[in-house]
Amino acid sequence: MSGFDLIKRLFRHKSVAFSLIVILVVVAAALMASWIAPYDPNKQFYDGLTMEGAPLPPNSRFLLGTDLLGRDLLSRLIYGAQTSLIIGIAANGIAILIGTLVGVTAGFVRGWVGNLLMRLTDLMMAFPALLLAIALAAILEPSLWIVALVIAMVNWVQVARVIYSETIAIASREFIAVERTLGASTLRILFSHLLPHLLPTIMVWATLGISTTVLLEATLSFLGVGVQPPTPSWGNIIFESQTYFTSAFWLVLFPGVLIVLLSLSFNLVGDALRDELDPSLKGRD
Amino acid sequence: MTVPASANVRQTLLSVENLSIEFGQGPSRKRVVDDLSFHIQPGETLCIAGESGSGKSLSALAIMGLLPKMARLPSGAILYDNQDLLSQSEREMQAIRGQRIGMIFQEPMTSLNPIMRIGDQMMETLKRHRIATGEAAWQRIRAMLDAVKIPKVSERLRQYPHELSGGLRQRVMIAMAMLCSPRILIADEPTTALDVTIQAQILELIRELQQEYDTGVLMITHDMGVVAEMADDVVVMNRGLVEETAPIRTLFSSPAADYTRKLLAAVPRLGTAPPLEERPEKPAVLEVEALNVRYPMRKKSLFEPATEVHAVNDVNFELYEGETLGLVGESGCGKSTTGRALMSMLNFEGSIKVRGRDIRGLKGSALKAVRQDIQMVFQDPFAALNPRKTIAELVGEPLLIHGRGSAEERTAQVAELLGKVGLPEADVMTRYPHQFSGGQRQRICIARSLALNPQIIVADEPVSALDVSVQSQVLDLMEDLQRQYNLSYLFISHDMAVVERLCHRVAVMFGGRIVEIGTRDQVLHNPQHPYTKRLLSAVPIPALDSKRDFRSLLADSQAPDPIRPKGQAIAPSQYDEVARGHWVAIEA
Amino acid sequence: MAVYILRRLAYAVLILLGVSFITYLLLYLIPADPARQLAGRSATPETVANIRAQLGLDLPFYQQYFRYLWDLLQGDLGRSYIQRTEVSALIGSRLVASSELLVWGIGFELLIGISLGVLAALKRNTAVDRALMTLSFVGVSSPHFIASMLFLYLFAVNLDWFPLGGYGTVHHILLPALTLGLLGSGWYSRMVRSSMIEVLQQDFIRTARSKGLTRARVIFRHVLPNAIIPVIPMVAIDIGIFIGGLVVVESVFGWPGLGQLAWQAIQRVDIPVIVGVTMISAVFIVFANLLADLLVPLVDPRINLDKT
Amino acid sequence: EPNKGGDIIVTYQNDVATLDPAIGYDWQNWSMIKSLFDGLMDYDPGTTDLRTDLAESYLLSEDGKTYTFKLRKGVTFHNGREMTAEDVKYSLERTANPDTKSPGAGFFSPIVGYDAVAAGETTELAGVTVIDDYTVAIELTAPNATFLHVMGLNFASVVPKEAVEEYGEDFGKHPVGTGAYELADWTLGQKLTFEKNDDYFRDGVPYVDTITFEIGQEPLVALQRLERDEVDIAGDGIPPAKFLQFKNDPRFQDLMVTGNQLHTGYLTLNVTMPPLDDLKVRQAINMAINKDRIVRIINGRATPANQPLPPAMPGYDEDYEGFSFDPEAARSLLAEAGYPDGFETELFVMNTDPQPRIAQAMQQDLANIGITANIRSLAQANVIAAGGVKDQAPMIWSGGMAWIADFPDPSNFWGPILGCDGAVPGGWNWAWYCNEELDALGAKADAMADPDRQEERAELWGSVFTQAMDDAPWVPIFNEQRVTVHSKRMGGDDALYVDPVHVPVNYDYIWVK
Ligand SMILES: Nc1ncnc2c1ncn2[C@@H]1O[C@H](COP(=O)(O)OP(=O)(O)OP(=O)(O)O)[C@@H](O)[C@H]1O
Ligand SMILES: Nc1ncnc2c1ncn2[C@@H]1O[C@H](COP(=O)(O)OP(=O)(O)OP(=O)(O)O)[C@@H](O)[C@H]1O
Ligand SMILES: [Mg+2]
Ligand SMILES: [Mg+2]
Ligand code: NI
Repeated sequence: MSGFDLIKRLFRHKSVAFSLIVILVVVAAALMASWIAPYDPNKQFYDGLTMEGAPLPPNSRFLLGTDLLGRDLLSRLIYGAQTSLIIGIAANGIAILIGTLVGVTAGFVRGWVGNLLMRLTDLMMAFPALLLAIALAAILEPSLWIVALVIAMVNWVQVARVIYSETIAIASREFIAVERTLGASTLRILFSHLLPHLLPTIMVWATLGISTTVLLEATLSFLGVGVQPPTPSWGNIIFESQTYFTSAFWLVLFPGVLIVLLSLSFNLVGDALRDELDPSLKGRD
Repeated sequence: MTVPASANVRQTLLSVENLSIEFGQGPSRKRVVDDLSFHIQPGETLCIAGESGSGKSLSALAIMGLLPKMARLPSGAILYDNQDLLSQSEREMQAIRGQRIGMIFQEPMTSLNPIMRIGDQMMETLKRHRIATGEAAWQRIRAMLDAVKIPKVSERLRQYPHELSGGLRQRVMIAMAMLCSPRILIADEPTTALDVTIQAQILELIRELQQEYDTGVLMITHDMGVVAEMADDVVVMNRGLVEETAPIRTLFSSPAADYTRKLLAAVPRLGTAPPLEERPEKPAVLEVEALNVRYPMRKKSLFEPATEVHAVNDVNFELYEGETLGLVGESGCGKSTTGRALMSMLNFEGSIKVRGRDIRGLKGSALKAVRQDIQMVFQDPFAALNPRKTIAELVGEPLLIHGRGSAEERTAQVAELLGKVGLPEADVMTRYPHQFSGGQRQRICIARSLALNPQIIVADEPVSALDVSVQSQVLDLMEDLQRQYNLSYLFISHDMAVVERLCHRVAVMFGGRIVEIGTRDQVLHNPQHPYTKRLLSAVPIPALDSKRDFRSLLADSQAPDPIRPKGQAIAPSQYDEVARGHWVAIEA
Repeated sequence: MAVYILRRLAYAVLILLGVSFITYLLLYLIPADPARQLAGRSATPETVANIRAQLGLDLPFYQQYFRYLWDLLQGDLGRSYIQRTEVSALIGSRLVASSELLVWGIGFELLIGISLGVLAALKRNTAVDRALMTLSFVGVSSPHFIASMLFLYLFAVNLDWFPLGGYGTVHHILLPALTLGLLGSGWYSRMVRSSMIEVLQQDFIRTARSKGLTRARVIFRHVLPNAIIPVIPMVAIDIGIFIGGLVVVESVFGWPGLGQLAWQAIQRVDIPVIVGVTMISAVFIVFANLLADLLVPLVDPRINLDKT
Repeated sequence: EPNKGGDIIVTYQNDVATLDPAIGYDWQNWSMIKSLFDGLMDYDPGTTDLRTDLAESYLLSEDGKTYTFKLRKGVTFHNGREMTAEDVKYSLERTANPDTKSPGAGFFSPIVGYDAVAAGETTELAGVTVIDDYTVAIELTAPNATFLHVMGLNFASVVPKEAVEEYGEDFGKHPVGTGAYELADWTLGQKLTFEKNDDYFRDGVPYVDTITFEIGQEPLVALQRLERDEVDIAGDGIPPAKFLQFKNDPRFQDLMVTGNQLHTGYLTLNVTMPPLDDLKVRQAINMAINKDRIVRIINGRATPANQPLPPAMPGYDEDYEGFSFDPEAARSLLAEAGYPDGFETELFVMNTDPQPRIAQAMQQDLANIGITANIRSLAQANVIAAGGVKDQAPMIWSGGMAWIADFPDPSNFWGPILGCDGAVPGGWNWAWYCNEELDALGAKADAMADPDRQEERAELWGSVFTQAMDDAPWVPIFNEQRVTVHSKRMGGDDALYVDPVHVPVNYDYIWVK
């Protein structure tokens, strides 16, 4: 089926259509931030704070209110989408990629390489993830891409573990053995037969991972080893102002809703995509 | 409709009246059972026969109230003990299920909870229906397991399903269904997945239990041999419709419906195969010498010696060009392992020569080259097909792998192959495996194995899962192809009648060894080895008055324990040539 | 079995060794000088050098590490740079509290996750199902600090059902544990849901129903135990992540656990404490894995340790 | 008028590190140690006025080099033994001894013989002489006006040798002193209990029977508990998020105490790193920063500063005007210096709120005159490490690590952070500013030990700091105020709750209504 067909099919479900729109809007906002954002995200407005220094709630000038430095929250959220998408998609994506690679290699190719990889995974898994991320980020000079890399380096482990056991289960299915008797190479079996079956699992981790990576970035920022200020990200907007959740709810609420909405949307689309791409589910309940 | 004359004497236990079952709504509505009626009396057996997809299982499930949620019942009534089961609430049905009506399912391997002990699974039924508790309940369970002739009952109670063989599991299922002495036992293809000796044992058990408890049995099967063996009355179904309802005698002596006649004609009968034509000496395409396969087992403790499963022991045979060699034997005797060794799917000792080339230790492109000469059709066609690929991709894959032809050429070739196996429709190519019936899937597998024009095809029970009519289609196809391409088959099966029909020579395996090998007539019509004899006596005959006495088979014949210490050498097999080319193992 | 456990234990020790090495290396590479922190702002360079020498910070890396390892073998985790106390005493004083919260938290996580998963699977494709799955997303996507604070305000301040933080009684542990449970349960509920749906379609469920068992019994005795199996290894995977959340929740609820200790140690580059806490959590994780691997065959008799 | 008795609860978020007076150097354990231990000198409660403590009186020799302290008689340690001159000598030597790893050892360098002890050649301070059980003489290498302040530091607290030896490295967990309270219980990571010392040598104090320090309390939660009267003092003060709410709520008006502390928040400009080595650039930066707005960002909890010394410090120059906020002038200065388009540089800052926010405010001000300052927000230890390397950190915002004076004397604001001594690798002079002339002036001032010349001395010090500002190594930003909240039932002078020396609270003199 063509890509266009697929999208048309996905749009048939109302919730999926909504999710796709959310994702598109966020991506568009990130890409065109400089055109859409009402203000410079780093501009600290003199009248963006009360005389006592409190941030302003949503009003007609600052639609979503201002932050603790008197900056326009809406603009920061729009620019923050860039960071958060990079983290949520790139970092998470790399993590899934590495995890899948390692899990599949260890589970399918086995041998000493597989063994080594699995031992490494066990070792990495024994680290408390947060601690590892902090240490890594503190050693490498934090920049957006370094942070993304650090998050990927921490997050691939669980994926590898899950994919590993899944791979073993699928590799023991008969049709894989059959492929061998047909003379298929290992690579062919991997890409053409094994990976498609891993897709649902990968999808679940990828979508659930979006929000957790976005939050992990925020935690790192909070610990001073994340994306450096004043670069906004949804996570660090929340974390910067988390103690203000009673006095300035908007600083926590809006980015929070965005994170949940985005990862939920990815999840719904992921589920739908999986159903569409998995022919063995067709006509079943 | 008419009530069969023999049935009106006793009171009717269960009657199904004008039952219809539908799936789907609106235009996609599909009626899968249409106007089905029958009656069962105590102590009687009613068989529903018919091919796959004719609605047999759904009818049984309807009686149990276990139809899938999507199914609807637009008409009909099911009367048990003068109550209409269809109008009972779920709660009331729960009280009937298991206690009044017991059911045995088709799949012994998957029908028991894998993580619950056998004893507990049985106990649960007794507790639910408040039949017995405590020691009395255990007593009853043991007695029932004894009744189904399960050896070492006390041990079994503590075992889990996977620790039992398929035959034993099916016996547990029967014991469980009979535990509350139900008035009616529904057995949905209780023996389809089992080999003949075990099938015979199970059939015998059902008969004995029925006599003891005066149970009415509703038996579903597509095996006319089983029908002949068991039935008092028969309902023949086809595509949801009842073709014929008749007492067994009437059915076999004067079938009324065309369909029934066709069905009966399609059934292979042991001993009815035409004599083989003389074949000239042909060169051997496959030579197997001193084949041994061991599966390693992990050590239990540091101090115990390592063990391994001796799955195949010193097997020797040759396969000649254009010939079919049957490999028969009970489950676990090493048939599939032999086949897999031939395909280099596992490590083996000894030598396997494919057209003179020893394949042992081959790797990479050398192995890939051999693959073009030898291909395999697997036992379970569904498992062997990647569910996410279209048929075109699946059948075309060998061509793609071996780089044969351009994309268009391949498509054309796939179409041709599908035509050959009788799936000519255009839309077949774009469909997925789950959209085909079992027989069609098997044909797809055959098409795939033919793609590379191999010399040899190893066929592992290719027709066991199929209906008789489909089965004969596939067998015809195999014969055609053999003639056309001078193919050689290694045909693994447990169905003697099929083997008789197709094979030129037959090898009988037992405990990893070949115990008897010779031409078809030598082995099947003049068996010499006791095991071969036992095997043949277990085959049900689809004809009247051919009921066999399976009782002698109930005592389990014990195959030698295949688990031995690692590296233990086994004595080579000794054979006696009783006739030219007819070798029989000498038992130590 | 015994061989297997022994092998796994040896393996666990190796893993812990690896963890200690990497942690030590990472901390060695962090550009911060603990000696200067200790010495304070008025210290002369000599004082700093002196402290550095005493802590062995002037030694090459491998010597520092082997010194640490040697002490570790003797059960000595070193002394905190900041608190000047035995790390073992610091950890010991907090280990119990953390373990309690860990056990309760994971317990709630499982309880909530499994119940919601079961409910969603049974109500599959209904509004209930969708609501539950969305909820699980909200949980997984919530920052721990804010969620903890909200719960604290709602249940402790406004409703006054629980004490405002603190440690001691069951009453104290409920709210933090529930918070952790709710936040982490999303992973489990999704997993249980899909594995329930799979099990519900298995043949043996039909068998169980054909025996006349009640719906409840079918679900709780047949479906659930089978659906739970893939969740067990997940718990072990989860513990590493869970410990991250513990840090925050402990600080909000004033729970005297290792999380707080770790947090402070990280802030102040208190290397012995960081290594100590890392080692302890590694022990937790490694043993949770071991336990899971041992537990699965108990629940699932098909898996034979001697064959894996 | 103060009530006696009562038990109070104080909360803190962080663990109490150690109660060993030779080692403890946190703002949190600082006054706890002061309540457990005494030194020869102390300050009047709530003020910066020196008074004698364990010493009954002291005598300064003519040459201004030898102090002879007469000790109080009958003062006993918590273990019951009487404190004598030997203990004073032992305690000083213990702190100076490198084995003790005291961060305060350097304070005792004026004492004769310190160098030998620091070098590990001997364990005895030659300059400390026990004359009799109740008299001890301390000889300095040179007259030193700050010495009495040094004797008021925690590091000079008197400890009993036998207890130190008994507990060894764990003395900090089993403190034994002469103070108003003794440690009754310490559950690691949870709480400490101080019990009133009935044998305390000062009559009438302390008032409170027991103080329980509950550890590990999130400040927001601690405040919530305080509102419910479950807590008496929220040790971490009011977190920024709650500050306005509290300030504007009449219920808390009486409970909030605001006080000045000896604190200055400043931005260091590394004078060795181009382009900051250009005075004009540094002056431009000084003029670029809008201190009022920064104060507003922290909700007015500080006053803008124009010189290094805080207003409460002797020597503070009230007439000094410093640099005024003038971006226009700043821009032209930059242009003069050859940077009409500004330049790019880095601003280091510690990573806990509100420091990164303050840094961002400065970042915007700098951007306003064309300077691009990339923020490096790091853990405290990393910032300190960066500051100690000569050409690593062009600018550091001192917040969170900032200078709160060890003792109320201007000299304490010079040496380590602006003097040449601090401008060494690993030092705290992050501006790497070294003006030998000013150092000499400072030394001259410090030699004025004569009590009569203190006025003159303060003035001299003040001029040192204003002259330093001519070189603009810093941008003094603000002097932070301290805010403490206590429960309704707490009594005592407000100053006690923001005691400038007994940081954060003077536990000895507060009482329960
Ligand atoms: N859940 C379902 N949804 C739609 N169609 C179904 C469903 N279950 C069964 N069918 C269809 O109903 C028909 C009858 O199925 P049933 O299982 O009763 O056949 P059967 O006679 O038992 O065949 P077999 O011998 O293969 O077991 C088939 O065509 C099948 O495709
Ligand atoms: N992977 C394996 N590991 C260990 N033992 C195995 C393995 N596969 C098969 N076996 C054992 O080897 C023996 C031969 O098995 P095989 O599958 O060849 O039997 P089969 O004759 O094909 O039986 P069936 O008719 O049930 O297919 C059996 O005892 C079986 O338990
Ligand atoms: Mg069926
Ligand atoms: Mg087989
Ligand atoms: Ni009728």
